[in-house]
Amino acid sequence: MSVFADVNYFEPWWIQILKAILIFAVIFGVLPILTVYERKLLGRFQHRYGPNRVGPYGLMQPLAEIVKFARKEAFRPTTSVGFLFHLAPALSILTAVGGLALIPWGGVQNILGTNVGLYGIDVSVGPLYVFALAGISFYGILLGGWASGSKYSFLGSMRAAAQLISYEVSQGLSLVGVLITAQTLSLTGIVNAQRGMWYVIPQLCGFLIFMVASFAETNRAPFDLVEADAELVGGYFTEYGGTPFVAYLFAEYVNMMVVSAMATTLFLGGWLLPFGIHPPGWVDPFVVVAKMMLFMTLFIWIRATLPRLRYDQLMSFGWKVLLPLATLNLLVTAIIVVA
Amino acid sequence: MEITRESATEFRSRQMLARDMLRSDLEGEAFDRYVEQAVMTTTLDRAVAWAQGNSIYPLTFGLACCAIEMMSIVAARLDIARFGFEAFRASPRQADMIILSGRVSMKMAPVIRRIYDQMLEPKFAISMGACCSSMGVFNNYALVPADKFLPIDVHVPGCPPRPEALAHGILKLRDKVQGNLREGWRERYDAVGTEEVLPGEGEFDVAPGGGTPRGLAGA
Amino acid sequence: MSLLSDHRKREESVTFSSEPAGMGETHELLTLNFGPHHPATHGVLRLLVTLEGEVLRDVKPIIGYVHTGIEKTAEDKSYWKAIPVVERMDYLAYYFNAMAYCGAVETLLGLEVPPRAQYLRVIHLELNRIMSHLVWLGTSALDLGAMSMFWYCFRERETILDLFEMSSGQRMHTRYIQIGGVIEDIPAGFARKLQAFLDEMPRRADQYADLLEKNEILLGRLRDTCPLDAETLLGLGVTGPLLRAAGVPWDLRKAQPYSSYDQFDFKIPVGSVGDNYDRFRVRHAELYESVKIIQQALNGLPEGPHIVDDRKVTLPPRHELATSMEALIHHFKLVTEGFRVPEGECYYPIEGPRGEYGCFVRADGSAKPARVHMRDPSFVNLQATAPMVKDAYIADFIATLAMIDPVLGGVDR
Amino acid sequence: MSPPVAARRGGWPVPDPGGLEAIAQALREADPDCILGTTHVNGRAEIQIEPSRNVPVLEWLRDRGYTFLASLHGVDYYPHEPRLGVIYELLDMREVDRVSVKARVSTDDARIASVTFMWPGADFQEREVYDMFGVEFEGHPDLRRILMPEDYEGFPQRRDFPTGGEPVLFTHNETDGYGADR
Repeated sequence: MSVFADVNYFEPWWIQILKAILIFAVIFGVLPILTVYERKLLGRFQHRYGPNRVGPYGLMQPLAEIVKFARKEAFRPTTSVGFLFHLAPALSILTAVGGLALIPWGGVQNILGTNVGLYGIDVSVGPLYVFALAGISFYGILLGGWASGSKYSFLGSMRAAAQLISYEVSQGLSLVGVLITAQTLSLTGIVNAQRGMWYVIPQLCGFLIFMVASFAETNRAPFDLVEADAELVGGYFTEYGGTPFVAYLFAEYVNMMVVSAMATTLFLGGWLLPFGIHPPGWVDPFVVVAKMMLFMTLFIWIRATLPRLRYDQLMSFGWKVLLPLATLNLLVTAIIVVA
Repeated sequence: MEITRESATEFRSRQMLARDMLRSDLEGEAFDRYVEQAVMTTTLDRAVAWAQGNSIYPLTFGLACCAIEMMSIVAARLDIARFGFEAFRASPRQADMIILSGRVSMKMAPVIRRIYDQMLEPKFAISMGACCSSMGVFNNYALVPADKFLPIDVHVPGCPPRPEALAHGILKLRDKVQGNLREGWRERYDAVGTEEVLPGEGEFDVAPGGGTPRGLAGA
Repeated sequence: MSLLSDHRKREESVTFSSEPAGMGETHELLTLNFGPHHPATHGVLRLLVTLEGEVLRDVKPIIGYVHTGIEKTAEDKSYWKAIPVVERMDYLAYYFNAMAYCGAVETLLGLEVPPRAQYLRVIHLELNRIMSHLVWLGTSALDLGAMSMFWYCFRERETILDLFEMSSGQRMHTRYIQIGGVIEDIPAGFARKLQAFLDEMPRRADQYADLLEKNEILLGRLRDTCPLDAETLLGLGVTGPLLRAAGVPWDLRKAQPYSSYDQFDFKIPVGSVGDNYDRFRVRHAELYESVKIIQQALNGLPEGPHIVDDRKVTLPPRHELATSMEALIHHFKLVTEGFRVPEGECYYPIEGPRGEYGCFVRADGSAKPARVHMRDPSFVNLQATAPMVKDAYIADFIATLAMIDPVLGGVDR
Repeated sequence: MSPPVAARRGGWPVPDPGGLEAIAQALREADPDCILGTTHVNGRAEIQIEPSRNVPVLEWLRDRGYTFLASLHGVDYYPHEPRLGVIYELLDMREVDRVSVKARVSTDDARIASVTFMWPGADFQEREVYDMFGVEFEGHPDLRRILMPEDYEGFPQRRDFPTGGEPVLFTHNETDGYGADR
């Protein structure tokens, strides 16, 4: 069995590289704008403007911050554990970026006589790949917290370990319903299977579980216990400053994007538009991005509104509510599909 | 706050170098070095300074009354986030600026020094309010002025200063970081480049309000 | 060297009373230093915390990090010049500090404050109470993770500070309350702006309630967390909203009315269980009651002088200085030496946003107080932290600390 | 000079002079040496007690209904002897009645029994009095400095302790003293 999904076209190797570079460049161009977007939107939620002085509309703000952090003093606490301290943020950002390869931005297009898929790769085990990367990325947090040699970081990483493991189970189970219905593990296949109806309608329960679990997986409010400012100062990245800190921040945002993209692909029909509208192929990526922005806005909205959960509430919610629900959802879907 | 200037000889040598360049007397390695120094580094340095000045993260650190007014600068009316100083970081590793907002007691001073040492370079300190600049009304056994144990970049006067004053102080710090510090009265009275020379022993015979102190006479 | 190591030795010798049951070799307690620099300690409180996993086994508050020696400094100033110094103790309740101090000195002098001054004091005291509660609400919501509340609360706080600035010229530490009355009558337009604020505030408070009290997460975090019964609280000397949340309707405004509080119709919000939710509700309900009091005071503001007409104690009006030699002498005397207060002692308690502010003043017959002591509620209430948060989660501990609402300037003075 | 209590608006109830005397008399009957005197002035009812008997007196008062220790603070009566005073502000919450108990100790033998076993809330306040005035509270569970650094010497709020402070640096004195060699 081939690892890659069955594709009925051949892509030259240089197109693969070109695509990788393009996706990487575009995402890392969009990321800073995303941070500005978050800050401005938060500002609007809070009756203020948000950044608007550095560059036009404050768009240069992230550039200034990246340069500033890059020029910060290189540093390692004396109590930290040697190379693990430096490895952890790299692990975090690399796994996050790895997830980007999976996002289907559009279907197969004929560009200059070559068939090109508008995605990094199309694996026959798409969701599993993403989960595997998410599983590894948690090591970035755990190691970072532990290797810092600080008690606050340690507590943060302990929380992260418990939280990520317990919510990954529900997240995975909530997807199985989709996979059963689509009867494929290829992400493009799943999108194509949604031509009749987006899975958000038949799999509403699964969608909600997936979203809640995604908030927990990305450590965003109200599940930001891992880095809870008020309790643990900065959580696992308390001791990180300069570039490694930016790496962690970016990893968080990339994770948000990957999760949004996954939700778009699995539940909102990827690049498909409703009501039988079939735009030309080059519009597809923009449709995906628009749907992702929807989720991003949701992320920010929730952050501006909800208070943080407590540790035991988080655990009991994950194990006592989400997991049974996800299992039930899976069973019901399975019965309906088989029957 | 001290304004550092390059010494006269250094300035002179740079002037000579520039003249040589214009006459195209500079050649080979010397020319490369000149270009590197004059164009590349300064542009890069200025870009970095621009970046550093525009994204100063303050430390979430409050001491007393001033801390409440410090909180007001992120509040809706005087949204400091507009300038990019919004992200108050709780961990000193990620913060660039410590605002000493309030009175510094003898018990607290070593702690503050330690927090400051934990911050990563480049780092800045603002002393907010009368208490930690000069101890204000509480000149007593319990307090220490911040200048004694921290290199303060900007003093913001007031008791407590209005949020506007603190914002002004932070913007002043930004100007300072970016290298285009406005020199206040020197600029206003066209006295840039002058130095304030303190009167030595026995020079107090010039009445403080009556005439120009000798140090300023050469302006 | 020896002194320092001795000190370190003693610090290390701090023992923790609780020994968790069933501790084997594999268990280890984690001692964590919360503060003095920590975002959730509302200042520079240091808490030595012993954790077993996420559960907090013991906590020891270590204070004194903003000890300013205000009481000593006040002994160096003449009576009326000590007011600004005293105001800086509890920096969120400056009117209350000034009121307690001025009340004590007025009692020693035997002054009767004119009714208009009393009403003006009440207006400003209650505005200050709302302001203090708003800061509390904003910061504790921030501690709970609901970040936007902070901005909403500070928006209303700015409106109140504008009013303060209008009546006294300063945002904080206004020095508005004077010995014998208030420094100035309210300016034209103040009543209109105040009325606009009073119309707005209850609506805003409703919005806060909508945002917070209808939120399942917040309710889950506040309900039944860290309760403490009234008896223990009374033994610990706790007053104010914390005590009222436990069901004791003790409020000095009702119990021993001062500054004509007996002429207003208001209720004392009282909780039932004494958990964090009750503490939250009591303070939130006080916002409405304070608005009601201000409304009544504004409507019934009596005519008359705003300060006692006693030239020996209060500065003569500005216009008299140009015409009256006597006024000039009084002015000179008051500004340079200050007035003398007959020998005696007084303890003047009032009800502040955090509990009983009691100012003890000892006069020795000179123009300077011989001892000024403020019984600050934050200082006393802080002792209730350990019994409250024992065996709670870290998150609950942070929430409880926010609900206790200690102001470290008041704790350390 | 002392004003009539009734004239004070917004005062709080205290035992009237007769009531105060009755309390003192009852205390004297229980222990003849414990009361040194009573004062009733400015609307303040105060009982001066013998410092060694503070616990029985306070216990008696607590049983009489003065159950709430509103405040505990120290005073320095320099130059009068005995110099230091420890004042207990007691409150009867049911009758709304306040009474102050004052025990004066000398600086040479500044010790008094702790009341933390009666009122746990006295813990911090006794530590503060110890910190600021040097009065030792016997039986206090953890009598250490509370506001000043632990290795601090002296008791800053005694009247003979200098206020202290730093010379403020102005331009005109920048060249002499501290800061000259910066």
